[in-house]
Amino acid sequence: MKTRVFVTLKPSVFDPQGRTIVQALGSMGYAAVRDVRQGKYFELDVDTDSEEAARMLATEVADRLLANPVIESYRVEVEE
Amino acid sequence: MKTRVFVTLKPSVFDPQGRTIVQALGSMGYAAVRDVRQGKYFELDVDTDSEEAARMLATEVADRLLANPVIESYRVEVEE
Amino acid sequence: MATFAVIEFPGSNCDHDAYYAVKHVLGQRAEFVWHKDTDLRGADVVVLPGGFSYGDYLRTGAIAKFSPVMSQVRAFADAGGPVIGICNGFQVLLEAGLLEGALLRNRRLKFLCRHVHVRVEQVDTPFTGEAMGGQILKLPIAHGEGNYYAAPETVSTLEANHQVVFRYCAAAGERSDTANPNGSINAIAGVCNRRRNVVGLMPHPERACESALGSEDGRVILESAVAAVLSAGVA
Amino acid sequence: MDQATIDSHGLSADEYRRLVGILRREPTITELGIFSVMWSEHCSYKSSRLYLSRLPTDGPRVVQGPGENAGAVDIGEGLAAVFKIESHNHPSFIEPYQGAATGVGGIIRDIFTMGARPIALLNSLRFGGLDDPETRRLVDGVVAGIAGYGNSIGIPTVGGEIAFEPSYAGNPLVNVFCLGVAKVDGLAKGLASGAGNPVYYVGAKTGRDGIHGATMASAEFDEHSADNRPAVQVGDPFMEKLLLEACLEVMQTDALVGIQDMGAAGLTCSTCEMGARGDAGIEIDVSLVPQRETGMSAYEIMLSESQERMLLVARQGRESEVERVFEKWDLHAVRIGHVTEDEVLRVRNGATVVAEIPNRQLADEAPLYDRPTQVPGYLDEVQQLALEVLAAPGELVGAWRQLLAAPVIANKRWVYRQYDHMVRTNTVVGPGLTAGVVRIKGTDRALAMSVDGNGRYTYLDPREGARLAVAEAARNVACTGGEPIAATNCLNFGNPERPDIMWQLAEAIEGIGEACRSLEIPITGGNVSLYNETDGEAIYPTPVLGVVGLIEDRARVLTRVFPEAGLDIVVLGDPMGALGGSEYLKVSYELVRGRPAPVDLARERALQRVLVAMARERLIRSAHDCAEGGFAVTLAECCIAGAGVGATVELPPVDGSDDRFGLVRALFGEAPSRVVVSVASSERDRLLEVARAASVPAVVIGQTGGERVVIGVDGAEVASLGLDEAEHVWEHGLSRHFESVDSAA
Ligand SMILES: Nc1ncnc2c1ncn2[C@@H]1O[C@H](COP(=O)(O)OP(=O)(O)O)[C@@H](O)[C@H]1O
Ligand SMILES: [Mg+2]
Repeated sequence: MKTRVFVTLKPSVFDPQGRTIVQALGSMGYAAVRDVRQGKYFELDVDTDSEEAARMLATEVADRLLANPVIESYRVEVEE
Repeated sequence: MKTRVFVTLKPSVFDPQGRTIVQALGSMGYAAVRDVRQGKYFELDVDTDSEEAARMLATEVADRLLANPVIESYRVEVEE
Repeated sequence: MATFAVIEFPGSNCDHDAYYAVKHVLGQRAEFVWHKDTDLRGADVVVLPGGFSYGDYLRTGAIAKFSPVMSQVRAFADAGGPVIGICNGFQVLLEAGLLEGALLRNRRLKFLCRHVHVRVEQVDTPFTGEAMGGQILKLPIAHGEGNYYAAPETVSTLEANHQVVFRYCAAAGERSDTANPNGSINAIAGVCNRRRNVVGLMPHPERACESALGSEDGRVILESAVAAVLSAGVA
Repeated sequence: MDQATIDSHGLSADEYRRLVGILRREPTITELGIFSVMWSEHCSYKSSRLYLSRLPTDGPRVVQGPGENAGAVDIGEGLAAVFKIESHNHPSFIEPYQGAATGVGGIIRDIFTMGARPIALLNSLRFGGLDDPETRRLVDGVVAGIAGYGNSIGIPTVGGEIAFEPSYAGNPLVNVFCLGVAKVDGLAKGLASGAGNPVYYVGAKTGRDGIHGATMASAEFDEHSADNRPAVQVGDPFMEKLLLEACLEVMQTDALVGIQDMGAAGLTCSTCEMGARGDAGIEIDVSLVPQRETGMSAYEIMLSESQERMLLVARQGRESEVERVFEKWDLHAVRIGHVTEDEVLRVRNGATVVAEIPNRQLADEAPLYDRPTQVPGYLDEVQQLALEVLAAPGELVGAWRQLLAAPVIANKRWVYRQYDHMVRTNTVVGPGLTAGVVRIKGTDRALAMSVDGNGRYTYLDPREGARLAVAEAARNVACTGGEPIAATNCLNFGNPERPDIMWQLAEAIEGIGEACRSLEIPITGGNVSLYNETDGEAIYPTPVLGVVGLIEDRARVLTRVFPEAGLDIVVLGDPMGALGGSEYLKVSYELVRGRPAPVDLARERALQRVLVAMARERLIRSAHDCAEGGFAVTLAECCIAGAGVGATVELPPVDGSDDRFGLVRALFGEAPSRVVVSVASSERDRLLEVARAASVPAVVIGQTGGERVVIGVDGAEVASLGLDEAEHVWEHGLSRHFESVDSAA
């Protein structure tokens, strides 16, 4: 089952990559982009047919490995 | 308006990070995770009220800056 | 003589440098410990060296923290043994929760290799005991993710408890934005735990142990550990 | 086999006939693919072999000349330096980060395949003008890619060069050099022998990436290449680090017969070359090859250029030893075949034989072309330099400043601070100070290394430009006190099927040969990159020379920096420069014209020997070669690169003082065989004596000290720059084009 995990920096944490992108966009003429935050995105292929099981496993994996709780938060989605 | 851009390596492109994560998960006992692909995730705050305009802008920005078309593809979502 | 265990993770690449500095420059005993080992070989001091453990894939230090040897390192630290994490080793200690905080991408997003100056802020750790308070050290850095971050409350606590051990500074010791190479909060280059026996820092003392390489200022960090071990042995 | 299929494999009618002659039948599609990559320009050197065979490759120190994965020379104490240079030009244009990264990965594999521990990297880069944002994007990506791979694997980048000329805009050059150290009697070989011995595959899985990469590197770009983007190979430095450590560990056992990396032409090249070198055959079953994608055909598996893969032949009965080492590093060595007696490369896919090729013919009987040559039409015109038609030269100080700020001369810190240049704790002289120097732990020795090549000179005079490149690389090494002992080269040229390009190539190789013979520096390997053109416009012909020098006592290493005030400054060699092809003409008049000042190889040799001798005897305190920008730039560089010690010098009277360009020539003219050294006053007379004995001209021109760089000619001050100002313009000339890497100075 395909599962997706989004990892983003917590709002309080400064995101140097996002800032650099906003600056670059500004100089390219995209001033309408007020803010950018960069995160990570994972597609997991989980060996199960149960949506519930896939979600639980992905959540555990995100919690233990994919995200660092000091700076990041995460969200899990299971593909229907 | 909040817009999200997902950038992933094209399926044919090798993802060493994903491979290393799968191996690490395997040795942590998560053998049920058969495959992982790592991508990038961007949250854009676009100065417009029109969903259509936000999508167009984000798509342009993804195309020109956020994704490397040689090896990556992208997808845009606008938050309802 | 003190015995240093140098932990080798897959992708460590300063393991031999640490080993060489300990054994051939300081004349102490050095032992490599493979990350799958569960025995620290009688170590008095544990070194987590620099490099790119697991390629630094996912996040620096994120995968290495699950290595079997880390439970030994944790037990060693819990028993009060001196542990130092250098660069990637610092990142591993943070990921493993042995130290507080995290390391973000450098402010300018680029890898940066150069000499910097740091001020020794605390001399009551096993790695700074032989230094003078406020001493300025010229040490190399070589990292892409050395931008130290912790939540504001954590930073306040670290400062209040005198857990900031090294801070980036200009050659004469003053703090300034331009002397902070990577954007670290409060110009923090290295911290210790509450108990003060676990120290992590981004600069590479093992690369600064011989004048032929441009600086000998890193020796005091390793020599402090030797002195700490010897005096503990005598006590 | 239908014509369209044959054409799509880039084989000419003659080549196809030759192939059928070897097989004595029509090829299978897999065989056609195998021949096409093995006979591509990249793998077979079919256009250049004839000329390359004339290069000097012998010398008392040569342990391994061209032919193996890298050359090797004896550096004493039972050790050998193993080194080579490689290009990754086309892939870096398509995807700068990954192209450059995988270039680094490839050359590192060539070195550890030889059983050597890689200890240093250099790179030589060429791009279009920095005003173009596209160029900046390429530079940014290439530098980050080199850094990303080299830093991760933990091999320091200790030097290199970078230059910008419009001719490289659509075809940048990325040449990477790697050097390793091995025991002379522990060198590994890329051969298969002993029928029945198992053949192992280890490393990354095989994907469809890079299929036809080898043929891509041999076909010029056109406007369509941007669209039909070939698959890009992604580098995995972590995998390579594991392979490096595991392979070096396996080589400690004697369970290994031979080993070779899978570079260009992947499994095809490694199986056939190992068999051919060992007078044996190899039989493999592609269905056993670890695959990253499903449904791969034998053709795809044989031609894939997936990175970070090695092929090994082990001794029968010792399999478990080999397998155990790889397991330790979380790698799985997979047995995919065995060595045979019959000198045939036999490829099976399960039970079906899909290719059966006599491997000696495949490897050694590749086509060889003596392509027609013709003097290029442009040459006569550009070699003319009529100074009298130029506007009068501007103020000297202004030109001096401009030159210090020219990207090719300016501080390269923006580049090299992105490279870990200190890891392994051997770097005695890092980037920024002419040649890089690394010590050899466990000995007093050190190795100096430099890569050099001036495309402008070679464009204006291919043979002379190549001679100058050899001389400069060797001189840079000699300036550290290193005795030049061997060289490698990377030949970056356009389409050899064009007679004018072929002439450039032939001339350049002759020039390299002349210089190496005369300087007694053998060539132990190299790489040829042809078809460097965009829309029919070729790059400047660009031979890049990598020279390695031996320093017996590393405590005697020199840099270019004036270490203190009160030293005498001496010019060794011929004091006058020339303006042909100079940076001055480019910067002040936007002209690329004239002929570069030729090198007198006998004088050059004497100069280099005397430098090495003076360093050994601790006669001199610093040494710096006069390169781009001439004497004035060199002098300023000696002052500003270090702690900041000024200098006041006075040059002898200029010939033809009525000539409007006389002073310009004295200050900014370029010429080989010229080195600025500093010496303690107490040693000055001895230095002059040593120089005289060696018949090397030596002129005392002034003293170090003060806060300015002051140049006088014949009793009158002609130009003077404050150290701060000189440093400032030099500092920002390159970095101002980029986001700063670093806030601190
Ligand atoms: N691409 C590069 N990578 C690493 N170091 C570089 C690079 N380009 C230039 N450098 C370093 O900058 C210094 C100056 O280069 P250059 O001006 O070409 O010197 P020189 O004229 O002495 O050959 C050298 O020490 C060189 O090693
Ligand atoms: Mg140069």
